[in-house]
Amino acid sequence: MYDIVNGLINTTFGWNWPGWVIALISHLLVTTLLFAIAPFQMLFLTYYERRAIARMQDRIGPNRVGPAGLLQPIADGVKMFTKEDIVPAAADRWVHFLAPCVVVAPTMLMFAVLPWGPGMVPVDLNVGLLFFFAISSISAVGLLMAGLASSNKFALLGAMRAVAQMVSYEIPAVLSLLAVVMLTGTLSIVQLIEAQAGLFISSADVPGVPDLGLGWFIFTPVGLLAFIVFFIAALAEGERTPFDIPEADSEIVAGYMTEYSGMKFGLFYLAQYVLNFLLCAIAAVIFFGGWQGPGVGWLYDRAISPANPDGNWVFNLLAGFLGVFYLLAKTYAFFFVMVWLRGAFPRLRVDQLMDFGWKFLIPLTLVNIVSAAIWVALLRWGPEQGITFTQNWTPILRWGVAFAVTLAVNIVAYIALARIFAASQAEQGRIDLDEYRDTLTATLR
Amino acid sequence: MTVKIERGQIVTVERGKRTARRLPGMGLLDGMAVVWKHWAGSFRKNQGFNDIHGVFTYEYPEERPKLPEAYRNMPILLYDDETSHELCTSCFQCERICPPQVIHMTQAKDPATGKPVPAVAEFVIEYDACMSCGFCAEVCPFDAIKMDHEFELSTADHQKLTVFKEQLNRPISYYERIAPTMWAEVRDGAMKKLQGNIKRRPDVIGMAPNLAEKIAARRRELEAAAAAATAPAAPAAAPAEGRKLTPEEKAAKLAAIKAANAAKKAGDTVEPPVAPAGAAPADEKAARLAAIRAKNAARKGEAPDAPPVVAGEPAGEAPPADEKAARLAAIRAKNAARKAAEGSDGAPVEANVAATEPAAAPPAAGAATSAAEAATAPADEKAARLAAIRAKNAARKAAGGGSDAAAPTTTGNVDSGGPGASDDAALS
Amino acid sequence: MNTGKLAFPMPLPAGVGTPSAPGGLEGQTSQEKPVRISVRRSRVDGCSTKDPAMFKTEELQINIGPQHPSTHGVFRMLVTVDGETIIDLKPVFGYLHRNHEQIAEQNTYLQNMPYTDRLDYFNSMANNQAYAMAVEKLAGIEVPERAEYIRVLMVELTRILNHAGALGFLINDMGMWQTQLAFGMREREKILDLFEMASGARMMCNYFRFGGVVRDLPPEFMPKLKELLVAMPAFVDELERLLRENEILMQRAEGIGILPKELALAYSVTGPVLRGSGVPYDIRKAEPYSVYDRFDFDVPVGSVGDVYDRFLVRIEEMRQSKRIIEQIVEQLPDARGGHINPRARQNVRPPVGDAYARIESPKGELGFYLVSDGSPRPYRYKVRAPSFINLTPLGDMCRGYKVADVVVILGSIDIVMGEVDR
Amino acid sequence: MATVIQIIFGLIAALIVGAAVMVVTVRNVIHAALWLIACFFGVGALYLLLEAEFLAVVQVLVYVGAISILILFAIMLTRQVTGEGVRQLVGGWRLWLTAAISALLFAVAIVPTVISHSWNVPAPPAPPGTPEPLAGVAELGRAFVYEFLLQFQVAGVLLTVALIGAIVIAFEERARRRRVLTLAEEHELRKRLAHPPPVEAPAGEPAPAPRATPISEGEVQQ
Amino acid sequence: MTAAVPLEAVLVVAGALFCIGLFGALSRRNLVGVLMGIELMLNAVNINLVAFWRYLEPRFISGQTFAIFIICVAAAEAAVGLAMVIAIYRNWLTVNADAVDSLRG
Repeated sequence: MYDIVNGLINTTFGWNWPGWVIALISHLLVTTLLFAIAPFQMLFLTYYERRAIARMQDRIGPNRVGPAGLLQPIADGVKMFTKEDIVPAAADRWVHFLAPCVVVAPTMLMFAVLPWGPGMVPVDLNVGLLFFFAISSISAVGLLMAGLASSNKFALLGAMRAVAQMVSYEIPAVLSLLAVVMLTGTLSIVQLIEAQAGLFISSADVPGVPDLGLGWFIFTPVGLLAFIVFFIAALAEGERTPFDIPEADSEIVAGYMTEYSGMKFGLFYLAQYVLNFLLCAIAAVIFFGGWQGPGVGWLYDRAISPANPDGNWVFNLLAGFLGVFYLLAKTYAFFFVMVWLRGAFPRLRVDQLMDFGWKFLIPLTLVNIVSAAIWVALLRWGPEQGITFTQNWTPILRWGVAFAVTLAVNIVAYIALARIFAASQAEQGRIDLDEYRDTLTATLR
Repeated sequence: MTVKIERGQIVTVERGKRTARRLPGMGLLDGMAVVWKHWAGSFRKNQGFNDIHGVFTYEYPEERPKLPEAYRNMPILLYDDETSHELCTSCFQCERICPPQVIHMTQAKDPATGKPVPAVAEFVIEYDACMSCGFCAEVCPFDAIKMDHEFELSTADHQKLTVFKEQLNRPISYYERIAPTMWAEVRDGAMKKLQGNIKRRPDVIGMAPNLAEKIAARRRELEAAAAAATAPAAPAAAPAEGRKLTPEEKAAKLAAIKAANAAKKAGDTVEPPVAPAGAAPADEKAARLAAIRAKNAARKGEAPDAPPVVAGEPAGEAPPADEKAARLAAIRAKNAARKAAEGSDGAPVEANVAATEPAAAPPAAGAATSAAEAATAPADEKAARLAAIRAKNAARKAAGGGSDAAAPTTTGNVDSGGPGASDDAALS
Repeated sequence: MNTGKLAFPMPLPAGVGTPSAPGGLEGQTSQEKPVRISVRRSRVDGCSTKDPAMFKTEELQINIGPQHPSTHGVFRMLVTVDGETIIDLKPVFGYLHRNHEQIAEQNTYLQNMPYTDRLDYFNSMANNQAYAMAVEKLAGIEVPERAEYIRVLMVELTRILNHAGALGFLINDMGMWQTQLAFGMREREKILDLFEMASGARMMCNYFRFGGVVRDLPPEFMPKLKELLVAMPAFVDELERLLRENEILMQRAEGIGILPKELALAYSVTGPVLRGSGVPYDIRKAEPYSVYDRFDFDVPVGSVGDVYDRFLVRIEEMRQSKRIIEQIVEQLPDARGGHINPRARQNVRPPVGDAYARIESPKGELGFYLVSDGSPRPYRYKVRAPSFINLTPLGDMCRGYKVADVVVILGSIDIVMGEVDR
Repeated sequence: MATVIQIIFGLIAALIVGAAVMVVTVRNVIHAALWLIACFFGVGALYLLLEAEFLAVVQVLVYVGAISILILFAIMLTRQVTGEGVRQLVGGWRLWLTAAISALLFAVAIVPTVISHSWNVPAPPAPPGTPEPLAGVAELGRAFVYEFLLQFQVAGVLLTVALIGAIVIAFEERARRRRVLTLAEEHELRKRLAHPPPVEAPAGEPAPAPRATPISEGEVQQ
Repeated sequence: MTAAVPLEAVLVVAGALFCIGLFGALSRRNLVGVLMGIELMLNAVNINLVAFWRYLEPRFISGQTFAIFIICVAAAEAAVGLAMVIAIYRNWLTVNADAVDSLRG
């Protein structure tokens, strides 16, 4: 963006403005654009979710306001705005007021590192991935504020559940991404996407693979397992079924949102849906190549870029459109899966959720990290790292061996851990009544 | 564990045994497959009772499910299309059986003799408390009360849910359309009973009151028949009887015109012209009846939520046959009219009062006055009665029209109601 | 509760003795005597609260209800929790009390029929049957065979629709949004269409009369019913595939809300809750009324008595109901017709006496106890409502579980507040 | 550009110091914890300004995302003492003493030392526009596995020990834990008390189902 | 940054933060409050380290490395400290530092 604005103002018009003004203008432009996109995404996703889940339940869904019900979210928004804003008398007013803002702000910040298309990233932070999750953990503070300030037991319970859940599931999410980071050796999201060129085999792994933009990490066993774990963790982070315990309406009404009404409630909703969108987008970016897809790389090679300053801007445009299309298509597909799960699964109980995260997902990600290490050792390392037996293998053979080994490790780990977990769940809660007979007898009258 | 018992067995349900043999997570995938199937199948309509996929909802206002014949919502009263006679004979069976006791009725009485007639004078059902059990329709020996299929009854006006005979009346053809076979079963018996009842109903009693033209036609028919029958008869009959025999067309028309004029006048001024009490009443009874009717109509117009005053009862009282009674009746009518007019006067002061009430009152007052006046003029009982009925109808119609169209507060709304009333009166 | 303990607020009319206890639970299945259990406050183990070493977490009192999404109506549970564990749960109800029994004593016998619809508004047909049977017993009215078949057909359809709905609500309470509920409602709507065809109303059917039914089945009823019988197994199979082995559902349902066999008997619960606890007690088998002795069907029972067992028992009961309906469809044309539409019996004046009739309603044993003093109005009218009695162990069943389990346990009991509060 | 940076630095410094002051003075401990979060944010922003992006992100991840949440949870678990009315600071002379110590330390020791010491700041590169060769994440990672390997391992051990230690300290012994018996357990216990010890399945009782015996239930707080 | 803001300014901010943290750690009666004060002091130290790295030795990574170690220690300290707070609360039913003066556990 900086380049474009700079080129427009200083080169085309020749006004020769100082650099910080240009920077300011370009950043304002980008942030404005993102702030416009985020609520729009939320509106569209609510509509999309309601339509999709209605179809799963043999209904049609909202179809009255506007063509095919497309204006329904607008109507909902108008309703939200016109509702009375109620603050409980016993509430901590300032904290109650600030909580929705603290929840929404991080989700907006997370847009900063999301690449939309080739060369279309607001900020290419070299620790982008870490930034994404660091920022996402802030909203837990907002939830806790909401729960504490509402002076409502349901809100407090909901907030404690939400925060415990978010903090717990951040660990498997980050650990599963760590495996992918090990495959590429970078934390920059842009470089992660660029590493996914190729055709089912990443060009980074096996040189000479034709680049159709399909060298996604999902096609590796490590990436597959990491994706599954990450997606489950994303469901928990985004408070989606089967992990929507913080707002389980059948148990604790609306959780931390119980005492919120009007637009403050709307902000929580906004934050949740934007977070869901972002989690889907980041899953698409990291495991499904983001904007990578057939044609984008070819187009972008002919476009203006730092590597190729002489390109044609038409290709910029085409590559951008195609890239954004791929990214959004993948994102919405993931969101559809979220909706699908919501339609198909009951929700877990809070202690089961914790058990699942700590006793199943985290060991699984640890095994996956070992798999990633095997993958890297077999594919990338050579004699200088002390790996000599792969020296004479062809790249494709190396890839094949790495694939087979990691796949075997992951499948065995999955089945074994699932069995162990199931057994531990079955054992849990059993009391040996004979052992505690004396203690327990005292409790009986 | 299964244990054989007589005609069956006791089966212990299996607790998800198959899971142990499968990969963990397969149960979840199975569920997702089911949901996917529904999603994929939801782009078509549900085919019917043997289909478990596809959209099964109705797009309600456009698409409506076909209601079965037996469907029951709220009770209605039937009347015969041809004779426009109501089937109800006010046998009080439905009133007695109604579990929430929302049916109320009064039996019609012959004003001439004061004897009960197998017809209903007024019939009220409180739709808001009705539980649609259908007992009334079930017990009715004359098949006069039936259950309607109309279910869109929601209204912002709670009062409208107390339903009177005019709104309850439906022609038989309507019911035949919604429930052909169920009507066919009872049709012959019902019609036979109706024919028997019609014979016992003098004059227009028992005719659906919302069919003014039919009633008028019936009137004329009756009168013509009576004239033809009594023409050769000796004029030495009782004076009251004799008067009845004079040619009636003219008198009726006169009464109608007078009523129309009166209604117009009522439209011009707030204080309706007082009926000239000194005018020579030819027939006391008729005048009195007319006055009472007018009064009822006025009261109804004045306060639509008041329970209906039954016209039949006072009419059935033994009439004092002298001039004083006529005068009294006229004064009563006048008072009623004035009350109604006062109601309309008070309206502009009370800004908060709902718009419909004052709007409905003045036309009714005007019509009532016209009725009172009309009662004094004609020299004939029947004509007076007719005039009263017309006036009453006009008043009611005007009340309805007024509430729809009239401006809410000022007395000027009488103008909008008045012409309507006069039109109706003239038309009839 | 059995009727032997019924409180009589007024002296009984002459000729009415102490009502005999209707052959209750005793001798049906259990070898042991029911364990007497008193409902009491929480039982907390060993350490007294004075022990300074005890980690005293705050006990929270939470009101779940009366306005709560998953209390199935206006129902309040006063829950004392320690963290998320329930120490004590007190059901509070009566918010929907509308004086049903007293109103019924002011009405004639027939006038009460539509009021019974409103007891358990999911199963109006079953309520009608129980009441009609009570009055018929009291007044000695014979019911023609065909009418009996129609009655059983309707009640079995009611059972299917009740279980379809109840399982949907249970799953909805578990958080699976409304998918299963929507599927259940779809089947329920089809059955309601049939009810509408026959009786004229979808829910408040008011279809039964003393000595018969309002009117015979319309001609378009049977073809539709046969179509429905095609869809019903598919629906049940799909439900099983969707949920029966769903790991999450098993996690939520297995071992939750266990009601041991003996305690289930002691609490006098009936219906799927009792059968889920492993007691094969089904009035249709134990004391065959109407024409139930002519049909082959199984009685599903559970083994543990937890939510999962109740869930499975309901699924199986839908299958068995479908079996019964198939047999009715076969036998109905041969049934003796008779005058099944007894229009004449508007004013029933039973002789002085009392009667108790009970049926296996979808929710459990539904009984009507009537005392007649010879007038056209019941002298005493008492409902043994299964929802109400199945609700009594709720507080004890929930103790020791988590807050999230309360709604699941409540959902598995399957109550309708209209029947609980009456 | 320099002015902008100075303004931003001023704002951040004000945020850090102001929030820190609020942390130590407000009465409500929850509010103090929230101010602490604001202060952590300010420090993170300062790191960004100092071009230590990784550290800034780690600051947010660890301090905001973990430590402050931990503090809030601890406050909630020890909730009885968070009331507004409770005096949160030590009283009387001790308060003044601590305030004096802190102020003196700042005014007498820190500020003069910092100002008077001549720091050996290397001259910035001649053309102001060119970026300085800064050490990034890759260097950091390399440093951890080569130069600071031992320290890195020790830090890992420390964290593990802290994790285990925290669990051990906060863990309740099984016997001391509060347990609420479920209905089924109570029933079973009563049955066993009625039929004295080791009775294998009492007569008449059905064999327990494979996965859930009547006494198994996942709910008892362990 | 290095050109615009002198090193002293950053150090003064860090010093102020340290002193405030010290005051908080000494004057708070609530154990959690004491912990919060300590966290502030650790942050002040971190600012110092990063500032020295940035201004004095930008080509070497040791400053940042130390900062990360300190964050590790802070995290460990917070975890153990808060666990102790909870354990103390369990035993004494208070988190008032003054009240916890008995050696008996």
